[in-house]
Amino acid sequence: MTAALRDDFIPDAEPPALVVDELTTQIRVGRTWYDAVRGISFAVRPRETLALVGESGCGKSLTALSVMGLLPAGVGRVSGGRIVVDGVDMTAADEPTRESMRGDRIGMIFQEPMTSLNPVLPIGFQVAESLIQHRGLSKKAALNRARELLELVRVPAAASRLDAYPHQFSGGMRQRVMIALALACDPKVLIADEPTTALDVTIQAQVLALMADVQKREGLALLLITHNLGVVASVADRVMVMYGGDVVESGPVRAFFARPSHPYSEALLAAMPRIDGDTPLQPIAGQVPTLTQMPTGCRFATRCALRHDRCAELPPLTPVGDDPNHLVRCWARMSP
Amino acid sequence: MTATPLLDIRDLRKIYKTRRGWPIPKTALVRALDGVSFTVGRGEALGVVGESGCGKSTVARVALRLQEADGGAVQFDGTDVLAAGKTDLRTLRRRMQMVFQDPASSLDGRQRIIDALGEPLRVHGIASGAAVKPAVVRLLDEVGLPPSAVDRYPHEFSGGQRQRIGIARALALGPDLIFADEPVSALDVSVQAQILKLLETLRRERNLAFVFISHDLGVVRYFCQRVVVMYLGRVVETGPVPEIFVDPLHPYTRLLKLSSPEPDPARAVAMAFQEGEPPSPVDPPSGCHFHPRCPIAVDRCRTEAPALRELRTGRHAACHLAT
Amino acid sequence: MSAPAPTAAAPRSSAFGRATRSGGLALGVLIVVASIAAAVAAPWIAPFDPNAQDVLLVLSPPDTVHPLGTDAFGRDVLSRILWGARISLYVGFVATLAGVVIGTVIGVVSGYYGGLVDRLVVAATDVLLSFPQLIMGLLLVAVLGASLTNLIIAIAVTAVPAFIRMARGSTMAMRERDFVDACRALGYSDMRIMFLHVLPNILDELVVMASLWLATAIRTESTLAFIGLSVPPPTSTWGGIVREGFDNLLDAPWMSIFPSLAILAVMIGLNLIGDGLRDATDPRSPQ
Amino acid sequence: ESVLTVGMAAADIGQLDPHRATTTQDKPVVSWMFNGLVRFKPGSSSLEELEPDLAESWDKSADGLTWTFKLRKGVKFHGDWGEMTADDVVYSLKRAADSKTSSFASDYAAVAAIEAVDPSTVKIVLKQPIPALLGIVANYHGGNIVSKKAAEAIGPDFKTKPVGTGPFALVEYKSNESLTFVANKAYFRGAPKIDKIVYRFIPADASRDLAFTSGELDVVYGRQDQRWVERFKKEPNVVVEVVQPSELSLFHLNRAMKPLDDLRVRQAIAYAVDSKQMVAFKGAATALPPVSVIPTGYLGTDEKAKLYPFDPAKAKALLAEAGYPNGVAIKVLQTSLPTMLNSMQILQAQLKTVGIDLQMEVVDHQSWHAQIRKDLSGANYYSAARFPVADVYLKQFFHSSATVLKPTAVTNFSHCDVADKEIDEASVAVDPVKQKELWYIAQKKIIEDVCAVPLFEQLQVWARHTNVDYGYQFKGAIHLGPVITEATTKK
Amino acid sequence: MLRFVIKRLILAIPTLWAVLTTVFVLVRVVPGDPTIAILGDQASEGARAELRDKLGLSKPILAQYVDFMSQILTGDLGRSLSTNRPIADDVLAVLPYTIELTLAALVVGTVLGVPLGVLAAKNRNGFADWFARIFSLAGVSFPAFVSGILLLLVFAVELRWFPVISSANAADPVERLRALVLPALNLGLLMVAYVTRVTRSGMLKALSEDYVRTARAKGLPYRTVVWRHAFRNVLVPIVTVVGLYLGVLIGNAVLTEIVFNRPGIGKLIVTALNQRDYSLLQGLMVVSAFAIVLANILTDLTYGLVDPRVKTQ
Ligand SMILES: Nc1ncnc2c1ncn2[C@@H]1O[C@H](COP(=O)(O)OP(=O)(O)OP(=O)(O)O)[C@@H](O)[C@H]1O
Ligand SMILES: Nc1ncnc2c1ncn2[C@@H]1O[C@H](COP(=O)(O)OP(=O)(O)OP(=O)(O)O)[C@@H](O)[C@H]1O
Ligand SMILES: [Mg+2]
Ligand SMILES: [Mg+2]
Repeated sequence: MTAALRDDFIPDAEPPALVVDELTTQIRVGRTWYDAVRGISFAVRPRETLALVGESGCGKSLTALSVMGLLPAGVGRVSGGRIVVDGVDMTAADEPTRESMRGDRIGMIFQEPMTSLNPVLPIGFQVAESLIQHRGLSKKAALNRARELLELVRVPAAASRLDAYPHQFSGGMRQRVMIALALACDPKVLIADEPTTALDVTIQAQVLALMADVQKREGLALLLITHNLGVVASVADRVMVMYGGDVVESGPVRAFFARPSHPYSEALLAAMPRIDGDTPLQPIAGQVPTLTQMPTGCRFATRCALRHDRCAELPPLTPVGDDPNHLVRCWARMSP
Repeated sequence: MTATPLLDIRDLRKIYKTRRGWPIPKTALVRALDGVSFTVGRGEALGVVGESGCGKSTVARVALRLQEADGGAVQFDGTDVLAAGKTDLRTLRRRMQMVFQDPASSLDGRQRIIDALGEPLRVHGIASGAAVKPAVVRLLDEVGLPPSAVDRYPHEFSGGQRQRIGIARALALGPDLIFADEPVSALDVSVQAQILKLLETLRRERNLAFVFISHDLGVVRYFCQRVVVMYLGRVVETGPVPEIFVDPLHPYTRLLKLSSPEPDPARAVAMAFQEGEPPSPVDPPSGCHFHPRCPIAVDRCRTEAPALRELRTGRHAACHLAT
Repeated sequence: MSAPAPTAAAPRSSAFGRATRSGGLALGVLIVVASIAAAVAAPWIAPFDPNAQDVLLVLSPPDTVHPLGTDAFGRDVLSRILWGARISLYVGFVATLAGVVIGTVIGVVSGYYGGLVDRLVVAATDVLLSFPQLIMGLLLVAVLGASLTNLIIAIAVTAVPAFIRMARGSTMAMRERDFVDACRALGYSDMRIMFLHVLPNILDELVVMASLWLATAIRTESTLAFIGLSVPPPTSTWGGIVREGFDNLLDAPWMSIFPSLAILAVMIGLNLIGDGLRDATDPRSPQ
Repeated sequence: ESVLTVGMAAADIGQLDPHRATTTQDKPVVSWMFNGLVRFKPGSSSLEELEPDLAESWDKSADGLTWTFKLRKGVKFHGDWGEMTADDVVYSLKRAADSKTSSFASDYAAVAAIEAVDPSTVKIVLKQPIPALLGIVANYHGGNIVSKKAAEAIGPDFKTKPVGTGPFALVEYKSNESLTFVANKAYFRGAPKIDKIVYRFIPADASRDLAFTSGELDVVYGRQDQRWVERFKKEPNVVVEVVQPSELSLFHLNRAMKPLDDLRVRQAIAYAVDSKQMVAFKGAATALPPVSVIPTGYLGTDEKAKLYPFDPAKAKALLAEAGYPNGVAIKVLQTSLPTMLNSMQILQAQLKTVGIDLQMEVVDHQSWHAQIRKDLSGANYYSAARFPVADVYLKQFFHSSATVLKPTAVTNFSHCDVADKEIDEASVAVDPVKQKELWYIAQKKIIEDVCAVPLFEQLQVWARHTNVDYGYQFKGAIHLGPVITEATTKK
Repeated sequence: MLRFVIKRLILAIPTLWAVLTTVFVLVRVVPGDPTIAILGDQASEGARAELRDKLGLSKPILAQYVDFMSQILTGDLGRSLSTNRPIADDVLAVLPYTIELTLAALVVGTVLGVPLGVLAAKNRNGFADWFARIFSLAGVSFPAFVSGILLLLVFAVELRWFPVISSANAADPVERLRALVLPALNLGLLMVAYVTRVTRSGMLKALSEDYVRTARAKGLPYRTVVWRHAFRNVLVPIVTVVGLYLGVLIGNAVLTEIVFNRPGIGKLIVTALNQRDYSLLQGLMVVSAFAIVLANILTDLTYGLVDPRVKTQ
């Protein structure tokens, strides 16, 4: 079949909860539509965490929003490919169907814990809302379940805090509420778009630990978007690196960190200061090209030390060495 | 550490009054700084780390007199900053500068770069008329921006470039000390590395001292020679890099280290769920502020605030139990 | 050290781009510019002398010669509306400008310094706002007498507290922004910071509000005219025409309706500009 | 219950105390509540048609100085204020003659004494004979008889709680809204057929018209305007009545101020005014050309006075002669009241054609009243009706004692003093013919000196639905509105 | 809550004092005095001077001010110069009309403006947006006296649904309500445009907020997202505008009161000004300034209801 299923590495053949196949997402600038995400494919199985990493603006959030069907109307559109969530083809579905999927079988956590909760509605109700919507629960029953969910994400004194408002919560707590909210209807797929970027490290650790815990317990397929490779190393099973709308490398976490193969992945790792280890910093020269000025071939070519003529053509994703699960998109790093 | 520090902050206190509540607002006191002391030597980069809201920015703002202190002393190269009059302050400001966290909001969006960088030169009489432009171009060059940047507006630059402009502006007056308030936390990893390298070069070439505020231990470890760890308005540990991270003395420093993920699955931090919320500065816990989250807290911690003690040479910690 | 070139600015001047794309702003500007042009050109384009009375034509309904009819003195309503635009727009612009300038200066200073100055300013605006606006205008015109200048003063005075409030609020919000602190850290004087840095940054919001106030000012003139206090006759103003029309509303409705429509057109124009500018200055607005 | 609703063009009542009531909105209602010793025949404004009211009969002594009135018996005041006696009449007339309590004190300047001979006889002694004594004891202005007991007991509140003997009594005053009157069942001419009158203040013309059209008003004060009259004449079931007396609009020229201190400039204005055109603007149905500097129909008006003809060429010539070949500007204060402002605009346009620029400073009505009395206006448009005797008009507008700024000032804005002698002599003249002659001379002098330029006269306009019958022919309204009597009916 | 109101009222005293003083000074600077209104235009200068003495208007201005202030301090608004009636009576007689009209207009303005604003925001730059904006502006462009007559012409004279004179049958509650409709509509139109604008821009902002995306991610229908999530957040600016308009409406009611012939504070103020009835004017200004102070307090209290962030610490 497609690339999506080839990078399968988990032995027990549970079918993936989320399959993205050759997804292309376009953004309108002026009157022209540009490819902001260019034919990316991946699959996430239950209990599995796939980390999507990359520099700001490389299309991570657009991928997530495409999956959710929440691209800004008139500005963004899915122009090709297929998205299958828990067996339902989201790209082919109509808006009511997608509405019924969202919050029910697929949930999402956003980056900004401070602004992603509605400031004028009580926490309890915000968590309960999707239960009322999708499960037809009464408000009372839904609130009861909301309390359980808040307990699950370890909000202290959950019962008495159902009536509290977001501003009464700290950033970390709000992010935990967001998790509870996304989990309300026991979704199969959870997308977390930079869930901890805005948080302190100690709180980040708290939230990540919680997510991992819940994920394993509920058997969720987790798509974790981040640009922090430390986080990836700590919580992900597999990693996918994006650059300029392309997947440039993907593979199991250990393999990736052991042998980062795309020049961009390498550069990323080298640019990260570490607490221990005194490796000198290696900044990546230049910038991500803007959407309107993307090179046609390899999009990293403009900043790449290994650049050569062939880079004017987009390289295919090919296995690194003999590991069929570790793929890289680079002419220079292709196995001969 | 030099014998006469460039900057000497002693027992600095700052209390914010906030009025909140409905319908009758009540005044709450936020003890943003509760007796903070540290020194910075010439050409030294001192890291200040700590949780959001612990008072890191306030230190900088008070030391620069952007806000008035409620107690304590700030000596800059022998001058009492807090007592300085208008003219003294002007001279002081030429020597102490600040780089802000958010490069977008720290630049006036309606000023071209030539004006943003030329204005301080003109105001302080460093350059005027035709001399301004070459001076600006020199500054830009120093931070690695081309001369063509002078006629652009801030929004026409990327985040990293904007931060370079912010740095250039801080450099314009030729300071001896720069407070860098989370200068890279809004930036991407790759850009962050560029800026760090730039700052590092400047520090060495100009013998600039830095108070480098951050919450990213990796960054601090890379850039700084010494570190001050703050928790809720107090200094809980100080010490030189890398010892302080290799062998943290205070439990909070330890927690910080534990929570900082390393890009290496082999040494993946145990993302164990830490109970406890960062406490509110309006109503800080009694005794050691950290005790509600401290795994080793004893009764004494709840009642008695620990003093900062020198435990090893050059290393201080405020913990009853640290040895 | 890497020296990346600045990115060739992506969609340039995006605020302008956002504003022009909706079409509203352009249309608004068109309407307002057309009104101003009509006012300026009144001496050449008005078909009749606006003050020429004709006893035979009293209150004659619209026809081909007088497309908008005539008034109780047999004067051509179209000509009077064209000439009236000069005064009405002038009054609106000048009063709004005066209100904006005074209100903004006070508001910026008050918001920037805070403290006692601020509290006094807030108290003063409270007092001004405690006067019902129309009554305030009425009293002022009664005190000062009805003339073009006094009319402008009366309208401006009602605008001042509104702009003080808004400029003060925006300034306080600006003070939270790092760039103001950056300016202070660079040792700039307060005056420089207030008027060279804070003011330009709150200007767009002020312009939006001013465009709306302008509409209100034009309408206020008509209200004051109702109470009989506008520019003395025979000078025509929109408010004055509506007012005279009101006396004959049942016999000659056109006299009130056409100038009202002129007010409506300018209001729409100004509101479109206001909305357009608002959209343009809101970076989060889609498209 | 038959309720008559009357709509008035005013925001509120002025004064209900009959000795203070002077405004258009006050006068009609005073006539419903009060009686005089004699009365104007309902529907008439002529002094020639006075008839007995509270007095049954009267005599005058041969020298014309002593008048004796025999009062009607059994006349009751409204409410519980008892029977009307000679005491009340004496009290009332004295009250009317006292400037502290009355606005018409000057009308009684010639009165030497007022006495009660017995409870039903009153004697009035004069210092000198006056032509229209009956006029000042008629049911108009100071002649209205109030209850002594009530006036003394109620004190300053009397102006909102008036007590009279008329067919209707005031029961409710809602400020800015309405007055409500109920029938005085004990009225001496018989119980009124109307049970209640609601007198509504509706200042906005259009609203008042609409309320009348929709039937919410039975009687309405009309606009003195041709189009108004025509519009309502066309409506079914509506009767429009245009009645005397007229208000004369005068343009008083300030002789004490440049450039109007120059007779030639004043004459130029007189020549420049085209009264015919003014009347045409106002409409022939309600406006008349002026006959003199006092209104037509008054006792002593020279109906054939020689006014300046409309002659713009002459006006220009005079201006040039006076040293203003390029025209001249006159600054005038002007009230913002629309009707007055409108007339002024016509005048402004007329004067403009000969090069006189009338620069108006429009102020609100009270400011205007105050400022013109401080001699601040170069010229002054004023429109008024007065007690229909030449004497009153002449004295208030053209006698030097009435000149503004003097303590005795009334409304002489022009500083006119050319006819003082004639006016004074006329007021004490015993011989009516001689008196009339003096008045004519006075008018001639005033016209010649151009103290004021008469512009036009305007009649009162009222409309009623046909189901309302006043009980008389409504031809004249000395009270500026219809007198609602015991005979008035509404079907 | 009560404490809050009391505290705010105490804080408003300086404002009221300043308003009073300003009025006191202003009306004495305005040319003219009440004597002509009281005595009529035939009164002689001497008679007027006498009356001025009697009314205390010839005293030195400072003495008048002291008299006036000491009277106000005793809580007595005094008596009208022209009618000699207690001012409190006059005010109380018209106050219900003013309150009734203002509140009804507020409701009209809100009920028309809010949905128009939401509609406009939902269909940004679409037909509905244009319609909502232009319709709402039409309400403000026609001066109140013109729109009032047009309303009367259509609804009272032609259709006969409502009476022309609003105060005609004040005793009957149904009639009273019927008489309120047109004036309230006329006055309310004044604020529709502004409410629409504020709602529209507030909604546009709210709809682009992160929490709206969160709500959509929950799979809520768009209607629910708009009204429950976005609109709720726009309530604060709407309340601000509505509160502001409480004051504006009190000041602008006068034209509507004149056209519909309703009694009210506004009309009374104009009459008092026209008659130079200083004491009545002062009394009325106290009342109307006080009403605006109350409106501000009410607005602040309402914030607590619509925005939980205000309410809790
Ligand atoms: N609403 C939008 N309008 C215009 N361009 C957009 C919009 N949203 C995204 N883009 C563009 O699409 C590209 C990818 O954006 P996306 O948000 O997916 O990046 P990201 O990888 O999530 O970045 P970050 O780490 O900053 O969140 C960027 O170039 C961005 O400028
Ligand atoms: N102007 C102010 N008024 C009231 N409280 C303030 C003010 N500025 C800061 N605070 C409070 O003082 C405390 C310290 O703030 P500060 O900004 O110094 O923290 P920080 O360590 O810089 O945090 P962050 O990492 O989030 O920037 C916080 O609790 C903050 O809420
Ligand atoms: Mg993103
Ligand atoms: Mg900070």
